[in-house]
Order: sequence, then structure tokens, then C-alpha cells
Amino acid sequence: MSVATVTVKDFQVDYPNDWCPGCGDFGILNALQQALAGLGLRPHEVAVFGGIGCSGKTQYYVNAYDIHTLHGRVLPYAIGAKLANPALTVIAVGGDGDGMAIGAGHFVNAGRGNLDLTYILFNNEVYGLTKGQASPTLPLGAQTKSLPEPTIQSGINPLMLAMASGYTWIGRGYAFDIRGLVRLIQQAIRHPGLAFLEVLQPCPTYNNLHTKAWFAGKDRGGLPRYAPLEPSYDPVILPGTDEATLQARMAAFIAEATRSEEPIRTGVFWENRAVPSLGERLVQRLPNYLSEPPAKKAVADGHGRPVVDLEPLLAEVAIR
Amino acid sequence: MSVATVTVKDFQVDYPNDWCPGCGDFGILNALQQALAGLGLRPHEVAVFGGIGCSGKTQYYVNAYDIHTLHGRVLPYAIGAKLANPALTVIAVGGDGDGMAIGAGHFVNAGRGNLDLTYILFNNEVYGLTKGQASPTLPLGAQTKSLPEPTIQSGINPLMLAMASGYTWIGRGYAFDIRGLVRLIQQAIRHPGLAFLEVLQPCPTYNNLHTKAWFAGKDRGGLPRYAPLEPSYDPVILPGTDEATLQARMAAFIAEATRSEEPIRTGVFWENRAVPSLGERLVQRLPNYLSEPPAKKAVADGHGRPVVDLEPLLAEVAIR
Amino acid sequence: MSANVVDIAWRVGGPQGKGVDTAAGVFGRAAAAGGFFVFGRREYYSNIMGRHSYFDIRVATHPVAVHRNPVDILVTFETETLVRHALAVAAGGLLLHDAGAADVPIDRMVFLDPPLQEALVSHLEEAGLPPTTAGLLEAARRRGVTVLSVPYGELAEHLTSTLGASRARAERMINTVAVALSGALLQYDPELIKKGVALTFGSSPMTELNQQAVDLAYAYARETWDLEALPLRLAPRAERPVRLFLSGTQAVAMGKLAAGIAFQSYYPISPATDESVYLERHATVPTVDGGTSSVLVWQTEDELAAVATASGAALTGARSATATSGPGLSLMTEGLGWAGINEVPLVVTIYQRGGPATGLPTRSEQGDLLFAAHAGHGEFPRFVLASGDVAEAFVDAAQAFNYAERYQTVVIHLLDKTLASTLQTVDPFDTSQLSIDRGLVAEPAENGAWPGGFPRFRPTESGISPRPLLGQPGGMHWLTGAEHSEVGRVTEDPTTREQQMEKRMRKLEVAAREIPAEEKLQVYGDPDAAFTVLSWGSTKGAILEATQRLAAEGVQVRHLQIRMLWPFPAQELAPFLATAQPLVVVETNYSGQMARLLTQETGTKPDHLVVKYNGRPIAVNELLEAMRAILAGKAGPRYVIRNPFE
Amino acid sequence: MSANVVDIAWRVGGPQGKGVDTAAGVFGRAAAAGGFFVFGRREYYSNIMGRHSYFDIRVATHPVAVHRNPVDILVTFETETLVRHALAVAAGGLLLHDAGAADVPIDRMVFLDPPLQEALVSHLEEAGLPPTTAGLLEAARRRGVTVLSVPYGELAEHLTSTLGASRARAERMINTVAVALSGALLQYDPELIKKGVALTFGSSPMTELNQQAVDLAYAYARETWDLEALPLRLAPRAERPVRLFLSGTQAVAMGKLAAGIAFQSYYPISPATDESVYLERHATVPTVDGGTSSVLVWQTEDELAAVATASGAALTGARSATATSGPGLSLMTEGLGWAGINEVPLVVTIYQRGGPATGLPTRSEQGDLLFAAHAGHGEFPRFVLASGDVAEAFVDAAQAFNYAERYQTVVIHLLDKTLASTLQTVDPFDTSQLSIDRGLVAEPAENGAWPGGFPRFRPTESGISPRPLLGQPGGMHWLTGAEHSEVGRVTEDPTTREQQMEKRMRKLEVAAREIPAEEKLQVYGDPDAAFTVLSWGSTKGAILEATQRLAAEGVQVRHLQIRMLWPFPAQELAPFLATAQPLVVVETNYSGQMARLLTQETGTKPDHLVVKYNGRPIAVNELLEAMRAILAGKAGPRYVIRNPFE
Ligand SMILES: Cc1ncc(C[n+]2csc(CCOP(=O)(O)OP(=O)(O)O)c2C)c(N)n1
Ligand SMILES: Cc1ncc(C[n+]2csc(CCOP(=O)(O)OP(=O)(O)O)c2C)c(N)n1
Ligand code: SF4
Ligand code: SF4
Ligand SMILES: [Mg+2]
Ligand SMILES: [Mg+2]
Repeated sequence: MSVATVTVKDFQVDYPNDWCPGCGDFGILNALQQALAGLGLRPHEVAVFGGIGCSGKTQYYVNAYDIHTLHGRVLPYAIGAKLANPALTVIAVGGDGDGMAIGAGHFVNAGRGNLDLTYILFNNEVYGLTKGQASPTLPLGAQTKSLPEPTIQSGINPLMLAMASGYTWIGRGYAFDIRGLVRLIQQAIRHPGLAFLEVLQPCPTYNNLHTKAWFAGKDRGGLPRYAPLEPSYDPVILPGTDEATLQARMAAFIAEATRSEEPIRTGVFWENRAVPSLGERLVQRLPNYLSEPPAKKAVADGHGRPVVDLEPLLAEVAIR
Repeated sequence: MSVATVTVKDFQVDYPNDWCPGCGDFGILNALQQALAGLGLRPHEVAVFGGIGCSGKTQYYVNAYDIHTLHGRVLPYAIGAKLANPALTVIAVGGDGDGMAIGAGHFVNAGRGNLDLTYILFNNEVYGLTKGQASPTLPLGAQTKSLPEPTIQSGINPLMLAMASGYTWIGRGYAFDIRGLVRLIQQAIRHPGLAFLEVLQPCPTYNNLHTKAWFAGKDRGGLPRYAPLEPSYDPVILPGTDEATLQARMAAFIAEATRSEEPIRTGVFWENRAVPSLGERLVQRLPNYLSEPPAKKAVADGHGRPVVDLEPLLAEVAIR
Repeated sequence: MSANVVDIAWRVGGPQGKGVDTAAGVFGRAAAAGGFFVFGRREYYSNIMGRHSYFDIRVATHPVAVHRNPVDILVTFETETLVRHALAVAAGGLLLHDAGAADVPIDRMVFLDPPLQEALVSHLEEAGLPPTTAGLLEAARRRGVTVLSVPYGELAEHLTSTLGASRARAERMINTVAVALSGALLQYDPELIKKGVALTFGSSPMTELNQQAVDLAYAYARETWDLEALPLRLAPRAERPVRLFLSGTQAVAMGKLAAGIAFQSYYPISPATDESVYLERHATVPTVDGGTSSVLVWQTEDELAAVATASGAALTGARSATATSGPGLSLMTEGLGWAGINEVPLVVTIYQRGGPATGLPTRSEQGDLLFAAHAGHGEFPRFVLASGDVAEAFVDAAQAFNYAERYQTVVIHLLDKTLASTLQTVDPFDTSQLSIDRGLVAEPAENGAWPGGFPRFRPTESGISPRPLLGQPGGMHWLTGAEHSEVGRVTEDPTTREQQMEKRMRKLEVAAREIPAEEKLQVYGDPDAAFTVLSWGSTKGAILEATQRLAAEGVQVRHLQIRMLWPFPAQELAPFLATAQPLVVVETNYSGQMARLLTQETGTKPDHLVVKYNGRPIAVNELLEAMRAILAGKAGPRYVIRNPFE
Repeated sequence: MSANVVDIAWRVGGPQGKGVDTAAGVFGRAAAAGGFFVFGRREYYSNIMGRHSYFDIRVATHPVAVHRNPVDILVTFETETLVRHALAVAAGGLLLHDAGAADVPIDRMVFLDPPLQEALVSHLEEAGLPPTTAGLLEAARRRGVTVLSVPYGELAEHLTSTLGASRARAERMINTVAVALSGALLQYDPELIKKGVALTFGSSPMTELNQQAVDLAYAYARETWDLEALPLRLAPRAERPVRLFLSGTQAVAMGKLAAGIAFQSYYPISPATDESVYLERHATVPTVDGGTSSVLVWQTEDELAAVATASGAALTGARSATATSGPGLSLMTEGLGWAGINEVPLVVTIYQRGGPATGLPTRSEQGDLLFAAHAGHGEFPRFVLASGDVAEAFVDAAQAFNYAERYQTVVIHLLDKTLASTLQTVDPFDTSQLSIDRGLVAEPAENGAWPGGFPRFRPTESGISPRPLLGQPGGMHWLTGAEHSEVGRVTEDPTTREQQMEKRMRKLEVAAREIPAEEKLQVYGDPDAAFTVLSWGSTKGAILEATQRLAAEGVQVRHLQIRMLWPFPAQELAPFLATAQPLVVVETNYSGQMARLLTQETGTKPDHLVVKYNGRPIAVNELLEAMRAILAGKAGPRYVIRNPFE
């Protein structure tokens, strides 16, 4: 892998983009392309899986293997590919409806595996592509443009849910803080386990509450409503971290993840290096998992005959 | 409702029970019947919804309206009934596979509504009815009887997930601590919002790690491995609770919910009285919601003619 | 066309989010206000903003329920619409385009898919014209189209200066200007255009501003063009009975409200969402006795939950429904089976769209019929209904609840994207013509009256047994997705299994006997003609009109529309099938799903299957062409309608 | 029965979890070890412990693939088994029951469903016998059954005292004792029973203990009964070729392993789980060149995820599959469509069970055929295969991957609970007879070789286009569940839509042409006979045997077994249908699903539909009765097989 030769252009494609002008998705796409290039990955080594929604179109614009899955199922598809071909860099992207409503069961259960992939959730608090219904992250009582009434359901906090589900890397970024986002995406990809990155994403068409101007604090003298976690915040859990430290880290996590005061924090909230990745665990079970992963498994010889020798299995049930 | 006349017998039925001898489900069933009777409810006022699993058979043995739903869907069915008939006392029961694997998406999203119902999760760490596979609550590396290898996925902590999802009442009990369980179930039912009760449930057939003897601490001189939360623990959030108190309560919650040292805590972990129940919110939208809920809505007059007057709606689209 | 007969097809196009729908609404209402029958067809991309959408409005002196090609008037504001639709304008028609637009080569237009690009270029090359927008305009002119250049930029400035509208607002009002220009070109009464504006914008301040824009546009047109020289005219009709002008989704929602729907669950999905949004906006409506009546509309986390929640609500006695399209139906499959075995009255409204998977989410297809008929593992009774037009959508949506409650099972009401987004003039709905059948509900009793449990599932001759509602005293029983005894106890007893299977399935046989033929099958055209066209759903409008047109030419056609697809009306069809010659089935899907069902249930195969599966509805002229090919003996057993330009 | 022909039906029953399956395994293996053909049928409740289960083992000198009633030997340990099965013992048969059991009135037995209770009571009343267990035993005696009381309690004590086994262990070994008693009563070689023990318990210390129990039991039998006076004999055969004795789920798993399955996802569900558990236990197997080969078995959180995960894996080139039963199929529906439009090679193994919903989770039904053929909104190509026996299950499981990869689409392999739990002797599987077709995979290339993206979906004559695997250089393209261009770009272009629809659907036509007839349809019995029985799946064994029995009586029957249900082999069937008289379809479902498919695809309706839908497989005698009724002109168009006692 020759890092020097890869540029952001390698991940760009010439394809008409149909997001609304000013959509936060542009920022995320941009950051993703930069992040991939910055890591020196080559396009064919990357597979980007998208859910269904405006967000789920992100991979249309990335030069890589791009898979537009089904609403809510982006994680299972991505997991299948990564399990079968552990050499792939796998990124899953999708909306808050995709991930927290119809996909919430997969979100929770993916947390159990610590498979080495990165999931980026585009949180715009609405269902963009279906015209602005409340998404599961819209706070109770909020009324965005398309709602006939304020929403009567509470909003889910994706970071809290990720923590409860066992994600070993948890971060939050803002769509138009591209530089910050590039760094976060790269950290997430580098993390050798399951990484979850929430991105706050303005939807100028349907979310009239949390707009780019709102995030930028235009109404309060340009003081942005998002800011990095304090340098003193330590997200890292190392192998052997004692219970008290762990509890303290969790308490700090919750305080920052759920804080109701501004600014909204961005950065790495959680980085648990104590849990072995799923790949490592799989090698314990299947010794040739990495040398001959499912994607590369030899199936037939040159004559189209099976290479498997069933003899020992037949012996188990043979009556001789 | 004449409290005095209801006894536990009113909720019992004469129906052959096919759980394995010694199954923790017996304890939970027993506690549920006692709890309902103790609340003075009459059988027809109660609807018990079950998932699919050994646990999902609980309502077979309760004299009430009993609905055996689909695997993982117990909450949506229960929610539909409660939304349509708010006068019903609705209980949902199900296994850890039912609720945390196939049903996890509903579990998370139910948390957003704060509908007044009670969900009891039977946590035996295995899929009982399908013969002992790992359930999502089985800890990483554990190997119960039926597993060919130790599990390579981490376990989910149901209390943490409930907290992240917004449940306003969260408790934990133990299947054979029937007296404690009765109290917890009653508190959960009385809570005017969404209550989640995890019950630690021995499965003598498949879970050879966490048995009744293990819970009872038979191997350590009879010192049980479960114990109530310390009296100093305060789960209550009142309207107007300040941010600092809230944070402190959450930290305490997590410390107790995730503690790795014994004993495992039982009791009420969380009681959030600050969030209005969904019923209250619905009345804001539909003024006649309680007086004429969906279940009781008048549809036709005595001649089988619709009672709705469409005139204003037709007027909106009429070209005159 | 005789002087008394009017039939004008008008098309407007533009980027999504730029007011194309509003413009079409104004024009359609303006025409309806003049006493005309109006039909509107909407085409749009799965996109929020910027991609091409267009709207056809047909205005006629006779009822119309289908679009046609070519169109008489094309209104364009920008290059894409011009390029996509210039070829669609009829000789003698009008084409409005932006005077300020540059001439653009077609092969530079990245927004065009290659097949369309190639088709356009080769068309122009054959005509010896340059492959550019100018070439297209020239081709139109040569074809006898009046091409009118409109200086939209100047007109917008004019609106700003004259009416004091902001530039942004003025640009939005250009839509109204174009509608008004169309009116002026037709010499239609400007007051009716203003009425169209008022009906569309309601009591908002936009109404007045837009009405002023109408006057400006009329003035501009009169100044600029020799209107008398133009070929088309639209004069208001003397008779102007009150009519509704509404969409398929609105009609379904109104039908549900009329039927007393108490609970609707949904998860947003095109093209079904509009119905639920409408219900949510009209959640509280008056009753005839001056009270109020509500429907609880509940947005779930997915369609698995939507069908389960609606079923849970139905068990309490609420008339319950859910609405979705194909992808949602795939997820509701498991819930249908549960409702089936538990005999839950449940209405499931399906707006079919192009499949499979995400498919063509904003295009149309009759692609889910066989799936709807067979969705779910195992066997249970269900109904599948399909509406053919907006008026039927209203009636069927209401009737679905009656079937559901009478036969205590799942009713799938099939519509499609075409009907969902069709705008149509219809006679005002008359709820007093609807009747309500709530089926067999058990009487409340003393607790203890049924010691072993209420025999909810006791086998009866009809298969129907009284159902107690959750919460009702004395009705306690068990419900389970597993096979069960008459009180709902899980059982694996072979005999009980047989009895319960038979009980459930018998309901369909009883229904097939009881339900009047006209609720299943409708006959149009000449009932004695041998030439027989069989249809279901939204192709009805095209077939009706084609049939009339052929009749006018002396060719008699019999048109059978199946409204109840399951149980399939084999018996009712038999006499028609026996005399059909040829038998033609028309569907908008690839494989002829209804034709397959027909063969399955009757053994009869159609002689000709006419299909269209490019995601667009069949135009009347396309169908006429197919029927003429069949009449001429030039059509094979499979006739595919293609149209690269839509 | 001639001296050389042996056909013994043996049944053992008892509460679940008490070793009934082990006992049957020992008996079956013991018989197989003696050179016999063996068939085993298992019936059990959806329960972990305590409810009634039973196992039929048929032992014969000819291949057997179906159970029969009545049985020759019934082994019972407790009252429920005795009551449920006493009537099933043939005249001349043996019935073993617990000497210590009390006499119990049948109407006190709460575990019996009322219909069975009533049937038993009225049977005894008609015979003038008391409605109790004693009455049943007396009825058996009167029928000519040898009723043997076995003092199980004493024998268990004996095991404890003689072998030093704990009481609990001794009680478990009573199963072996009963098997050995059966062997002794048949005067079967005790060494072969011990071999059955060894084959069942393997290298565990239980083997020796149980073998000692066998000797004790033989000794007891010889002491206690006059064995020479008993009617049945089983003498080991001279020829004892090596055979496998295994279940349907094992055969499928082995077929998948032979085919090189690399990834299997699953969510536990009866009766599919056993297959995945087997694969997990045998995840690493040797290769012919001395290497090792692995399959990654992945338990997902539900079936939505199972199908998606397997699809994701398939995109990387792994041969991927998932396995489930009806409820899982309902949830996989959406994923099938995605795989279909993305042309993903995916094998979906379905073990049908009683439906709908939870239905009869541990009973059998051929209830998912029409669903499998139509599951999913919209239209996409798929294959539906069904195996008729254990040997076919192996071959089809392997072949499914070839179809999936060659035609790049979904292959649904249908089995049912009957086949899943069938134990059968078969000839050793020969993997060298299997061939592997991996289909068209694109060659790796330089990145940049395909600037606009690799044309993964370029239309070809066959509809098949080369697929690059995720991660392969130079093959980047897009995949989407939406309609797409040849590089996988989302498109709503009408022409591209048509081309892609046609490309995908063409694959089925090509497959229908290419695939040899014998892979679709098999002909048994007399190919020239007019009496034609059409079947699919697990009813094969019953039909084969019934056909042979009728042939022995001089009645020639032609049996057509459809192995490929979709694309439906209409062409291959045509000549047979033309000459069938009568045409009989046999299925274990309510509505005759294959019969419907047959009519749909050929226009032909069967003259007789023979169905059984009580959740149990059709016994050979039941089928014979049906066929005789048809031959005698006494059967209507619908013949339902009922059996209240199973
Ligand atoms: C099964 C299914 N149900 C519903 C839909 C319709 N649908 C498309 S996108 C979407 C939600 C989009 O919201 P979100 O996931 O937040 O993404 P965004 O558009 O906001 O980026 C829905 C409900 C679908 N495609 N599939
Ligand atoms: C859609 C679907 N998939 C799978 C199953 C099979 N199944 C029945 S119970 C069960 C899991 C039971 O485990 P749990 O929920 O923990 O309940 P328990 O038996 O342990 O009480 C499964 C997977 C099913 N019924 N439906
Ligand atoms: S609707 Fe919102 S999220 Fe979707 S493209 Fe437009 S701005 Fe972006
Ligand atoms: S398997 Fe376990 S959970 Fe199920 S009934 Fe038996 S002991 Fe209870
Ligand atoms: Mg969103
Ligand atoms: Mg469990």
C-alpha cells in the first residue's frame, strides 16, 4: 500500500449529486473521502455500505465498492462482508431513522461483536428522504417544519445507546466541521474494533430548529454550539483498567454525552482497548480464518470437484 | 373495583404447565399472579402479552386476556392494545432473546414513548425454547451447556439499554425471590409510565453457570449472590431535578447496574417521574382520547350508517 | 374534435421543490372550476430537491381517468424539462420555453440517462437537425407546434417591480404566471384561473399576490401574442356541478375516516406516507350528531411494529389499519400470518411501487399482487381488493373494514403509486351510501361465565365465531400464533388442528358465496362483446377510454375489472371466460401476475398479455395501439408497452 | 410376508428429555448394523421437557423411506405413551408396558386433547371395555397383540445393584434395556444391539455400561418369556454394505460442506437449527490435499440480519447460505428481493413446519411453497428446489450453490420438518460425483481500467454478467436495491429499467432451457402408466412404496416428483400431463399449493388432490388407502387424510 500516491481524487467520482443545497451530508462526504485518502487506502480495498435515506446515498459519490442496502439493514450487510473478507476496510453510513428506528435492533446487537468496522450515523433529527417526519433522535416536544404537531415521543441519544450496546469506540462530530470530522473518521477506522461515530447533520430542508446557523451560533454572536471535549477528558479504557476508573470514565462519558448545556461536545467519547476484536476471537475458533477467510476459500479443484474431504464426517454416521 | 374480593386464585388457571422442573419461570409466574391480585385488579382488566420462548408461555397460566405474540414483537402488540384501550392494565413478558435480540429495535423505540405499561424480561442468558443457544445477555467467553464453544459475542446489560432508551422505571429482581418480585411488579405496574423489570431467571436445563444454587451462593456458605440495593440508593428523579443531581443519579445507576462485584443488585434502579406519560401527551392531541379511546369509538349509528361527518373534509377539496 | 367536445392535455415540468405540483394544482382546479372533468398525473424522482418532475393535467368535457400522449400544451422553465418533453407535444400544440435559456447540446446533459440521450440525438439526426435544445424546438416547429419563448426573467422582475414581491417570491410565482399564460393562450376565463389560485393557496396571503400575477400574465399574453391565431380554446362550461378534486391517498384516508377508523399505524414510505399524514392532520372530525370523532395515528419504528401495533389495537375493538408500500409489506408478512391465525380484523393498505427491493420508489407498478395473495408462511384466509380509480379507492377503503370485521381476518387493499398521486375530479362522496358491518362481537358477561375460557375460536358453520374485545368482562380467552383450541389454548392435537384450519379457511368460502358479484367484478363496455379485456387496479381509466374510443369506431369491447382478487371470483368470471375471444389481460408489471392468478384459479390463459413495466402508467393511446395491434392480428401473446420518454 | 422379506415397524414413546431419541437411535443403528434398511420418524412437542414424543423405526430388507401404521412393536414406559399408541399396534404385534403403572381412566388425563380423549373412550365403549389403560391393554390383547408387562422399576434396581450404576443413571439406561428387550423378543443378535449402543454413545464411558445393560435385558427376557412362542423375528442379513444412517439436517449440512460453503448465518428456529449447529460443530474439515477448510457459522440477532449478513458475505465471493423455517422466511422476504435485484448468489434453506405464524413449530407441513415462489414485493428471478429424501437433500444442498452462482440469484431449498428429523440409511455420499460451478466472476484488473465503474450489470444474451468480488482490484461498481444502470447507478430511466428487468428475468428462461430435465423432474414407477401421481418433497417415500405395493397387485402407477418447483418445469411435464388419467397430486398442506402452481403454469388441474394437514407426514398405508379409493372411483376431487391418533 503506497500511501503517498493516494489522493482525495481517488475517492471522488463524477456523478450528479442530488442532495439539497446546503445539506450537511456534503460535509460528511467530503470528510469521508479525505479520511480514506489520508489513510492511504486504495479504492478497491474499501467497501462503503449505505442505508436508505438521503444519508444512504453517500456512497453513490465515493469511488470504492459501494453498497446501497435496505432501510435499517446497513449493519448486517456490512458485517457479512467484513466477516467474510476481513481484509476489507468496511464503512457503514446511514441516517438516524435508518439506524435508530428500523435498524435499532441491529445497532444494539452489532455492539456485541466488536467487529472491526466503522459506522457513521447522520443525525439530522428527521427522516429526510421521506419528507421530514420526526426521527428517533428528535427531542420530545420539538416541532420541525413538516410536523403537524410537536413530536410526542422522546429522542434517543445515540452515544448512550452505543455505550449500552458495547461499542468500543464512540465519537461525535459535526457535519460542517470537516477538519474535525476527517480526524474522527480516521481514528474510527484505525480503531481495531467496532467504531460508532455520530455526526450532527443540518438538514436545511426539513430541520428548521438545528440549522447550520444554529450550530454556528449565528444568533449568539457566532459562538458555535459545538465544541471539542475538554483536553482533560480521557476516553481510553486499557486492558486491566480497574473498576473504579471504569466507573469514573463511564460517569464522565454520560455527563458529556447527555449534557443539556451548550456546547454540544464533539470528539472521541469512548475508546475501549480492553476488549479483543472479533477477528482475534474468530481466529481462536477457525485457525485459518485470516489466511483463508470465507471470501477466499478454495471450493473446487481444477476439474470442478469439491476439495473438501467429507470422510471424517461420513465416518461419524457410517454403519460398517 | 372491589379490592378485597380479588385473590391470587382469580389469576390462576388449571392448565398443564410444561416448563422444566425447577425453572425460574415458575417463580416469576407466581409473583405475577400475586402482584395482580394484590393490586385488586380483576382478570378482565388485565392483558398479558407474551413473546416466543419458554418465558413467552407465562401468560398461558394467567387468568386474564392473554396474548401469545410473535418472537420479538411482544412490545408492539402490547403497545397497540394499550394505545387503543388505555384503561387496560397491560403487561408484556418475554425472554432475553425475544427482547434483546430479535426484539431489540422495539425495546429501544418503546423507550421513547413512556406509555403506561410494564415489560418483564426473563433473563436466563440462553435461548431456552430452541435448546440453549447463547442469548444476547450471555457474557463474552461464557460457555453454557449446549454451546460447542464459548460465546464470542459480548453480553448486553438490559438495565443499561433501558436507561439509554428512556424507560422511566427500571428494576431488577430474581425469579426465586418471589416476595421481592411481587413488590417490584406492583411498583412497575403502578408507575404511570413505561416500566422495565429485568428478572434473573435460572434455566436449570441449559444454563449450568448461573443456577439456583449459584444465586443462592450454595458454594459460598449460602451467601446469596443477589441482594437489594442499599437503602441509601435513590432512584427517583422528580420534575425539576437539577442537572447535577440527575448526573449523580445516572452515575450511581450505572455503578449499580454494571457492577462486576457481587452481590448483583435487585430493586428499583430508576424512577423518573419528570417525564409525562404518553397518555397525558395524547390527550393534548386528541381531546376525547380518554373519554372515547380507539377501542370504544362509535363507528355506526343504529342503521349501520357512519357517524362521521365528512363535510368539512370534502369542503377542503370541493370545487364549487 | 367537435366544437362541444374538449380534451386538452397540458404538461408542466421542472426541478423537484420548485412548485411544479402547485402549478398543476392551480391549473387543474381552474379547469374543474369551469365545469370540466380533470385528471392529473404526477411523475417524480426519489429525491427531495432538484431532480426532474412533471405533471400532466387533462381537461375534458367527459370523465377522464388516464393521461394521454402526445400533449397539447407543454410548459417548461428550464432545459431539462424542454429536452425530456419537447417530442411529446402534438402537432397543433403549444410549447412554452424560457427565452433566456442557452442552446445546449444534448450529449452534454449529464442528468439524462444514456438511453434517453441516444434516443433524442438519433431522432434529431434523422431529422437532419442539430442535437441540441434548439434542434428540438425546431423539430417541434416543423411538426406544427407553436413554440413560444417566454422571458421568465423579465416577467419575474416585472412581478417584483409591479407587485412589490421579493425576487425569491417572484421566482416562485413564475409557476402561476406560466399557468396563467396557458389560460390566456386558451382564452380561458382569467377569473377561473384566479379561482384555481384561491382554491390552491387557500386563505394565505399568497392568494392575492398570485391572483395579481394572473392578471399580469394575461396582460402580457394579450400584448405579446396574437391569441386569436392560436389553435386551442377552452371555454367554461355552462353546467358546473360541485365536484371534488383530490388524490388517491386522500380518497383512501377519507374512506377510512368514513368507516370509523380508530387506529392507524404507519412507518413513513413513499408513496403511502401521504395517506397517514392526511389522517394525522384530520385526526379529529365532527360526527353527524355534533360530537367529535378521533383517529389515533401512530408512527412506529418500522413496519414489523406497524402491523403488530395495529393488530394489538384491533384486538381491543378499534377499527385498525396500517398503510405502506411493497418494502413495508415484505416486513409485515409475519404479522399477516399472526392476524390470520388469530382472526384479527385488520386492514392493510398497500400502495404498490416499482420493485423489487428499493426498486423505483416513486414510480408505479402492479408488482405485488401475487405476493399479497401469498405473503406469509403457512395458510390462512385473507382478502385482496384493488381499486381502479379515486372514487373506488374511497369506497373500497371503507368496505375493507367491513370485510375485515365480518370475516375476522386480514384485508389487503391494493393501490399503486399511480392512483396514490392521481388527482381527479369525482362526484362528492356520499357517506350515507356506506354501510357498516362490525361483525360478530361477543356480549360482555360475568367473569366466570366461561370457566374454561371464552370459546373464541369455536368452529361454526360459517367459520365465524364471536370475538370478545380485550378488556371486556367475561370474555377472557387466549390468543396465540400457534395452533389452538377453541378457547385459544396452544394445541398440537391433529384433529383440533384440522378443525381450526377448516374453520378459518371456510370463512373464505362463505365470503365467496355471500359477497355480491358486483363487489368482486365490474363489467364495462359491451357486456356481450367477445373481445374481452381483463384488468385490475389503476389501468381501469385507460381501458375505459380505449373501449369507448373503439366503440366509437364500431369495435365492441367488453371490459372486466376485478376488484376482489382474493378470494378470486372464478365463478363470476366463468361465463365471460367461456365467451371471450380474444381474452386480453392488461397489467403494469413484467410477468402478468393477475394473468397467472387467473390461470391458477380457472385454468384459462389469456390470449394476449399486455404489460408495461417501466414504472409508468399506461397512457390511453398506448393501450389503444396495443388493442389495435391485437385486433389486426399483429400482436403476439405478450405485448410490451414501451416509452423511453417518460 | 415371505421368509426373506422383513418389514418391522417399532415405536418407542415417552416424555421429552427422557431419552426416547437415544433409544430409537440405538435400535435403528443396531438394525442397520445387521444389514437392514432403516427409516426413522420423530414426533415431538414444542416443549423442552415432559411432553410426549415418539419415534418410529422401520426395519426392512428393502429400502424404506416412510413410516407405516399399524406398528409391530410398541415400547412404552408410562401411561401417556401407552394411551396414545396402544391402538396403533398391529395384530400379531408386541406391546411393552410398565408393570408397575396404575390403571388410569382416560377421561382424567389432562394431557390428552379432548378430541383424542373422546376418540379413545368411544372406541373402548364400542368394544365394551372400560375407558382406562387396562381397557386399552385388553383391547390390544383381543386384537391379537402380545402384551408384555415389564417391571422397569425392578430392572432399574437390578442395574444399580449389578452394574453399580447410580439410580439416576440406571433410570436413563432403562431406555437401552427396553431396546434390548425388543431385540431379545425378536431374537436379534445381542452383539448388534451392543453395536448400536457403541455407535450411539461413541467413546463415552456410557457405552460399556449400556452394553452391560443389554446383556442383562437379554438374560431377563430369556428367563421371563417364552421367546420361541413370539411371532416376530429379526435375523441379521448376510450382506452388510456400509451405509450412512443420518438425518435430513445432517445431509443438508454435509451437502453444503461438500459444496464449499464458506459462510452460514442463522437465527435459531425449529426445525432448522440442527443444521447450523451441525455446521458449527464441524466448522473445520480436512481437504482432499491434506489442508483444512472452514465455514464461518454466524448466529445473528434475527432473520432480517441473517439474510442480510449472508448476502454481504456472498458479495465478497464466499459461498453463503442461511437456514430457517417459515417464520424466518417471512422475515427474510425483504432480503430476498435485495439479493434478487443485486444478483447475489444466495442459498436459503427452508425447513417447512406447520403454519401460519407460530403454527405447529415442531410438526410438518408443505405450507410454504407458494410463499417461497412469490415472497417479496416486485419481481425478480429465483429458484425453488425441494428434496424428497435424505440422499436428495445432500445433493440438492450442494447443487443449490451451483444454481445460485451460475445464475447469480437466490435459490430457495425447501425441506420440511419431516425430512429434517427423518433418520434414514443411505448409501455413502460420494463427493466426487458432485461438480462445482462458480459462475461468471470478473477477472481482477488495474484500478482505473473501468473509469465509469465496472459494468457489473451489463445486459447479455443469457442475462448473466461477470461479477467482481468486493475487495478485488479494478472491479469497483455500485450495488443498490434500487433499479440501476449497468454499473449499478441508481436510475429511473424507463428504458434502462426495462433492460435490467429483462436481463434479470431472462436468467430464468435460460436456466429453464439449460438445466437437464432430470434435475427438475423425476419419474418413478411405470413411466407409461396413465394413473399419475405428482408430488414434491417429503411425500416421495410414501408414494414410492405405495406405487410398488400397487404394482405388486398389478396396478401400474406413474410417479412424477418435481424437484425444481421454480422455474416450474411446465415443458417437461407436458407430455405426462397429456396422458395422465387420473392425475393425482399429493401434498401435506391444506390448499394444494403445488396443484395451484401446476394449474397456474400449465392450465391443468389435477383430478384428485390428496392432502393431509394435521402436521404429520403421510404414512404409506394412508396413501395406499387414498389411492385405492381413487382407483375404486370413491374419491372426490379432494381427499383429506386424517388420523386423530398421531
Ligand atoms: C422498509 C422500508 N420502510 C420505509 C422506507 C422509506 N424510507 C426511505 S428513507 C426513510 C427514512 C430516512 O430517514 P433517515 O434514516 O433519518 O435518513 P435521512 O434521509 O434523514 O438521511 C424511510 C422511512 C423504506 N425505504 N424501506
Ligand atoms: C421469527 C422467529 N425466529 C425464531 C424463532 C424460534 N425461537 C423460538 S423461542 C426462541 C428464543 C427463545 O429464547 P428467549 O427469548 O431467551 O426465551 P426463553 O426460551 O429463554 O425463555 C427462538 C429463537 C421464532 N419463533 N420466530
Ligand atoms: S432533505 Fe435534508 S437530509 Fe435530505 S438532502 Fe435535503 S437537506 Fe439533506
Ligand atoms: S429450557 Fe430453561 S427456561 Fe425453558 S422451561 Fe426449561 S428450565 Fe425453563
Ligand atoms: Mg435522518
Ligand atoms: Mg432466554
